[in-house]
Amino acid sequence: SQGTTTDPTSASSSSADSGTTTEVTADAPAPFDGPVRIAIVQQSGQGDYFQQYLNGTRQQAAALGVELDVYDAQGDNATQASQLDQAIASGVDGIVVRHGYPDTLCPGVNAAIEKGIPVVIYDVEIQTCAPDAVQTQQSDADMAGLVLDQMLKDIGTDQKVGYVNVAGIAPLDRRDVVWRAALDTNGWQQMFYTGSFTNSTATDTAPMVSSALKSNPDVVAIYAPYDEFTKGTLSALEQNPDIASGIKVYGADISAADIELMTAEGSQWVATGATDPNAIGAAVTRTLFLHMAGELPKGATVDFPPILVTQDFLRQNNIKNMDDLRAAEPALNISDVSGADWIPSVTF
Amino acid sequence: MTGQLSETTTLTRIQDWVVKYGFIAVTVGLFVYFAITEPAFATSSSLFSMLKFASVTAILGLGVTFTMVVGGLDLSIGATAGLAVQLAAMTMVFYNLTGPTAVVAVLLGGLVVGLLNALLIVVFRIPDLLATLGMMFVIQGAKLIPVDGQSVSSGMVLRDGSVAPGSFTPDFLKIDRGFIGPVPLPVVIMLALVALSWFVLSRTTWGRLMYAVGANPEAARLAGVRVGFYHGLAYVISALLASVGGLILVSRIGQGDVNAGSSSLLEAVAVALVGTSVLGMGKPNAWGTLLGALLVGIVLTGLTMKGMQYYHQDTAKGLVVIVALLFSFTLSRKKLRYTPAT
Amino acid sequence: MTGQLSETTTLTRIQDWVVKYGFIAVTVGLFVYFAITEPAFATSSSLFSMLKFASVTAILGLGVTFTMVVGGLDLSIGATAGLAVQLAAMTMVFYNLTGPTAVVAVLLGGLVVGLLNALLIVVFRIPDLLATLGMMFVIQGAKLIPVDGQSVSSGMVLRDGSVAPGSFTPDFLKIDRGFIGPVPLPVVIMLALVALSWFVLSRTTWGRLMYAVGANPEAARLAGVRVGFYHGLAYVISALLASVGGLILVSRIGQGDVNAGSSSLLEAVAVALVGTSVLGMGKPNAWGTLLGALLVGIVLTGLTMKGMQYYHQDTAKGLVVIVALLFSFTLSRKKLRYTPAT
Amino acid sequence: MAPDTGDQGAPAVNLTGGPLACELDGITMSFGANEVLKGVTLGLPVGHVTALLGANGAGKSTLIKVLSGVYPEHGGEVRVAGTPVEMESPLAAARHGIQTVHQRIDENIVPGLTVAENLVFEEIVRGEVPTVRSLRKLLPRAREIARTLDLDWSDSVLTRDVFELGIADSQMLLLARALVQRPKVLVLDEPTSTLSAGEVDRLFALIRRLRDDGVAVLYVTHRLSEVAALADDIVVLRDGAISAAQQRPFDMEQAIRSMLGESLATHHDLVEQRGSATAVELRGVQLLKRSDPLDLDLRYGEVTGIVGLIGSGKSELARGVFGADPLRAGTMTLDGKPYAPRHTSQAVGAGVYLVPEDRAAESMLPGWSLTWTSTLPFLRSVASWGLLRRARERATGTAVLEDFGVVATGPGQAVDSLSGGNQQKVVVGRWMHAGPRVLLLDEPFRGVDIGARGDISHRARAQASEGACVVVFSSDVEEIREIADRILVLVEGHIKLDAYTSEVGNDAIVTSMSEVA
Ligand SMILES: Nc1ncnc2c1ncn2[C@@H]1O[C@H](COP(=O)(O)OP(=O)(O)OP(=O)(O)O)[C@@H](O)[C@H]1O
Ligand SMILES: Nc1ncnc2c1ncn2[C@@H]1O[C@H](COP(=O)(O)OP(=O)(O)OP(=O)(O)O)[C@@H](O)[C@H]1O
Ligand SMILES: [Mg+2]
Ligand SMILES: [Mg+2]
Repeated sequence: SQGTTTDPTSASSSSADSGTTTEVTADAPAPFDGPVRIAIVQQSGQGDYFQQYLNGTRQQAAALGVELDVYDAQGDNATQASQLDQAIASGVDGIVVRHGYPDTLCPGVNAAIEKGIPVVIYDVEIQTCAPDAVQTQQSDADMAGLVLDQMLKDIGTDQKVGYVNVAGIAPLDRRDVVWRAALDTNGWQQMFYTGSFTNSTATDTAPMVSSALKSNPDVVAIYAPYDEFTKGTLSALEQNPDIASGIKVYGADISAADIELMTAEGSQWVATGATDPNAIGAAVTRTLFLHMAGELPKGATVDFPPILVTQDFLRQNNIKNMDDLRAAEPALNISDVSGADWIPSVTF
Repeated sequence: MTGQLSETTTLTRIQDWVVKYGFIAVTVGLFVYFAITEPAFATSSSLFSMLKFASVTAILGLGVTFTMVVGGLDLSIGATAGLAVQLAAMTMVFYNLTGPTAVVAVLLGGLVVGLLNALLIVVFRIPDLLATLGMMFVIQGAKLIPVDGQSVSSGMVLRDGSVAPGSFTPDFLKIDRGFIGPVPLPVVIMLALVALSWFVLSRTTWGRLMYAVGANPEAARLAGVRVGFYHGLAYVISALLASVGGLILVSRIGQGDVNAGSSSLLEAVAVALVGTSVLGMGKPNAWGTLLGALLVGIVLTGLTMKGMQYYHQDTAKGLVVIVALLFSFTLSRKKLRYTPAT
Repeated sequence: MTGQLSETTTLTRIQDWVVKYGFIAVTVGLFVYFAITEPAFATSSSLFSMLKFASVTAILGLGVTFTMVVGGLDLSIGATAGLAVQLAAMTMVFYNLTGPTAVVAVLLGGLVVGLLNALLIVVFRIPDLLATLGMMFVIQGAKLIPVDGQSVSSGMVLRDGSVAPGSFTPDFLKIDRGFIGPVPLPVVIMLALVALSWFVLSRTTWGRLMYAVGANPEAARLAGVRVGFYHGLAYVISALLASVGGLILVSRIGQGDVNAGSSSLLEAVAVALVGTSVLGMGKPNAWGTLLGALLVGIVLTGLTMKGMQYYHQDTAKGLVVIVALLFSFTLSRKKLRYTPAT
Repeated sequence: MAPDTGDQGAPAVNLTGGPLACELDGITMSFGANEVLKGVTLGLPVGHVTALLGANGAGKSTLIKVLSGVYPEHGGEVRVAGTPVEMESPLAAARHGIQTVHQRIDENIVPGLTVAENLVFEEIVRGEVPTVRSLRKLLPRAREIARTLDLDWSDSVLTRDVFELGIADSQMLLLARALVQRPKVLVLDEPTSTLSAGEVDRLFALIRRLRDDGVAVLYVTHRLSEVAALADDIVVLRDGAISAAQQRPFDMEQAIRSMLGESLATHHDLVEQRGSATAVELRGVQLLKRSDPLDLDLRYGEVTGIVGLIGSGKSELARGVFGADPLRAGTMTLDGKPYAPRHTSQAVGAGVYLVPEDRAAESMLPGWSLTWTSTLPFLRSVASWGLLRRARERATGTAVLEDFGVVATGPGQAVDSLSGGNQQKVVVGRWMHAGPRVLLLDEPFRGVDIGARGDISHRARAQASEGACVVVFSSDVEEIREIADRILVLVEGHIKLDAYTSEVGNDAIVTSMSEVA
């Protein structure tokens, strides 16, 4: 009896953004005719992006009346491997694996598939070693590409630029590839490369960017392809108003907090590449449902396209939060991705 | 009169000098080196931003210092600072209250944490390290419950579907972004707190009694000292200082941040421990803690300006700590006695 | 001259029982509760995966235990485990060497860290906490230098533009993924190391002398114990254990990971500290550390199965630690004496 | 201070002319600028007990630590059986057959290990015990060692944490451990200061037996009666140099003069004072777990001495009145008003002060100066509005230092670097300086030289005559007689005898002390 109206209280006890569900027009196939339990095994749940992602997952699971176990490794890859084992051992009917290292997760994913548990992967490059898992991802290359194209449009070629990133984190590494290519083709000169990925990334990144700025006050733009880095960078700019006033910042990701920062008076964050983590969380869950019901073959691939969000766009449409943004940019919702007539799709 | 008089030869005099001033000399030396090689380093804006950067570490380090004085060690300060971040953001964003109200809420939160620590340690007799370690985990998790693990920011959608009514007030944001004259407010706060801590610790009966409790609690008790009170007091002070650190952090970030604070713990401990060795004191003290924070700030700022990779930060931090300690402990001819107990 | 026997009233007998077995009772009670309410909990595969999960914490906790026995505390274990992860990955991926070579490289790396810690503490007389804290920062940074801060994975592009020639060998991956009969290899390793540590600590003269060095270094010295040797030995053992933990970690991750290990520090310390209170021992011991790790494992697994939010993990962990400590310290009638020094 | 030129002249290296087990030649030692030993030359003859006397801080313990390899960085030479040896470590000393029982018990006991392990500790250290050995297998050896001093400790005591032993039992343990090694040279640094008569007798019997077997014994004590009973020779150390040496028959007067200098304050004969007003009244107080209730009045204007064997409950009584530990049962009044201190601060506030028995653990704050130690209980009086006044503090420190003639470089010296007797003077002095109503002194003469002992007892009596209620707790009848106006004998938490000193003889006291309750 999945309803059709907004029902924030029953959807989840812990939602920030509550969704609307579409109407179902068919009865659910097996195994959804009985009680179903699925698990999400995520590398990290900390931070807004992941919380919203999980929120989407929860609401989509609840919309179909499916029980959801959440395994969160708090950023520890070894723990994630253990938790994947635990999820398999706990006898769930389907598993979403979100982020992590392919080599870490591969054995567990294959073990699950061998035991007959369907697995959907999000953002782990695991095709070669676990070909039977369903692959989903947001396109980091597209995300970086969209923003860097905008940056090129804004500042032109042959400029001095700064870069805030760290190596060793898969999606950031993928964005890094695009950045390096852009440096070459656009003739940009990277004046500094700094960043700190810790438990409080934004706070710890700020002083480093601040110092880097002092020795390189002549950069015209900074690319910080992760919103915690972007926040840290903004905070560093704020501390150096004398040298930093003209610098444009290009970031990644979007959240209510990010919108606030981008639209703030005098904000230097001019563009970001965005997906709606809520929508992606829900879409990945729908993908799992389809796969479990046999409507999506093993080894299938599903991509979630990002959009470009600029400061001008936000200001022109007077966008204050994610709801406003979704209203102005329905493409964020991707509610048609992995939809079916028996799945009440959650849109936000 | 043959014997080996400890002749105060030139050598031992140099040694004593190094123990006493070596640490300061290294700090000054590094400062001068960076100032000469990186012209941007010694500009006043660069210096103030470095001081601003060091302020949170220094303030949390002061909290650690107080608990080290009573022979303990507060491992919950990082989490307490994080709690402060959360509380401030919630007060202003969720409940749309004023900046001063947020400050009061944060300090009350700190007080509660401090009292809980004191309860566990003094009344329930759980050793300091263990009690505060447990509290650290509890706070880290508990602070996320009311916000469902999300960072609080204005305009966010609440559980009941409504949009959060408030936002960070300009006066609150002044805590980090304000100035007194040319000096950033957090730097003023840091210096004031260091001076106050120094004053309390070395010029008042409270401070003396706290040192007594740390030096030998049984002897202090038999001298009529209310050991439990002073022991607990140190944890309350520590939690309050951590809350002040958290206030600066949250005003710097300008929104809630679920992760703020936690990375400060080990750094604050390092700074306070390094501080024990400044001026050959051999006991935890406020100025030493400040100097430790400054040294770390100088090294990180300087090396970042010199374009080092981000992962050299940790190496540099560690080496600085170790070199500072070599001066104080290895060269020292008197036995330094500070031992933080359980 | 036998001193007076304490009266054993029913109440004090219950109290003593609680102090001695309360911790174990809580562990067993929680286990039974989860087994009944969550049918999937008590399946053998679920239990083995829980044990596997606890193994790294337990092994690092053993390292902490050794250093606590000599009156110190090794804060560098997390970083050392991370170094092991890096070394193993580099040996196999960069240099295309065999799994056994990687194991040797990792253990050598651990040995070097242990000896450096021992050098700083014993020869340079830097207090344990400070020396290992400094080392922690140094290792954390230094291990990233040869890999430019990147996580090592097969097929990655090296500095000179070539592709890394090697990959993790199947025999190496067996460290975490292998079995002996139905029992996962890391669980076997954990149990073996716990048993060995227990044996060394409480059945050999080495262990006894380490306890002596921790309890009263001056007395040990006056009795002719080579205090420095045993003090240093504990740090070498600790670093080696951390390396073994790192081996399991890296074989579990299946590639290099720049962040591996660092989050284990506080957990390992918590587990070892909690272990001191098991069976009313009042001193660091190997079985207690194992039990501590198991309790944390049970709580986290059980609560996850019950569908709690991730941030409740920390709260649960903290509460478990505190409750365990309440049993041991608050109720205990004998004064527990363990105080890890600087 | 004028250098002592006692009529013995340059100290003899060898008093007996017999073979020497061990010789110290021109030993020097200093701590920082403090030159503690200034060329000590001394021989220990085989089969002799040499008593080493000296005031607090004379350097006795330091000399012993040189001999036992604790301070390898000394000057001068140590010879064993005529051959020069390097005493580079305690282990080296043990290898040369030198066994030492050091003065500070807490520096020699290893808490966390069992009683048995502590007994066998030296053998564990030397690797004489197989590496792998369970506690059970150590027990027979531990029992054997305990039997050297007739300690019939049951297995349950032997497997207990040594921390649970009292201070006296710990001392016996250390003695047994050293004696069982059959050393060639046995060095004992104030071994009896925590023991009572029975144990001392047993120890002495054993020392005599060892001496007759040819062991050279160096014995440090402040109790002259022990010297008379045990020693063959006396050597006096003064300001880091040997100032006198004697053979039997001893001239004790002379020895004391060489210890303390000619300017020895003449011994005051005790003028008995009798108090009248009751200060503290105890009713139905139960001291030990199974003792009967006790009623007791402690009066102003007199010194009450409470004497009893180890474990008779003296410390329990003192700590109970001070509020350091709660009383098991019973009530107290102070000046007729109900008095139930739940915390020591209430006692201090009421003018009830305690000098606890275990100086190192209960009075010393590591690294604290004489001034800070003196003012700790009375910080409010040297502060205004919580602000410490340094001048006032220093004045208090200096007053304590001068009143008692503490040997120190100044009020800024760390108390724990003073010798034991001077530490005790500081601790007693800080309370007396504040003018106590009730002053409880638990074993105040432990490790204190005769000069200081005279000072402390003189000052305590002066306090009483000014109207204070002074109570001294000791297990030594001689000591108590020297200081107390009124003597109480405590046996198993019960008062067996209560009389004025002049009315009761030594024998009566000793008899009642050993009575069974
Ligand atoms: N570790 C040390 N550091 C500095 N000074 C010391 C140390 N040990 C002893 N001293 C000083 O050396 C002198 C001699 O001390 P020692 O303990 O040898 O005296 P003692 O003759 O044994 O006295 P007592 O009868 O009180 O035991 C004292 O002045 C003391 O302050
Ligand atoms: N640390 C301890 N643990 C267990 N029992 C103790 C301890 N200290 C003292 N006792 C016991 O308490 C009782 C009273 O001891 P108390 O110290 O009051 O005796 P005392 O007459 O002062 O003897 P002492 O000369 O040893 O100080 C004795 O039976 C003693 O064995
Ligand atoms: Mg002495
Ligand atoms: Mg006593």
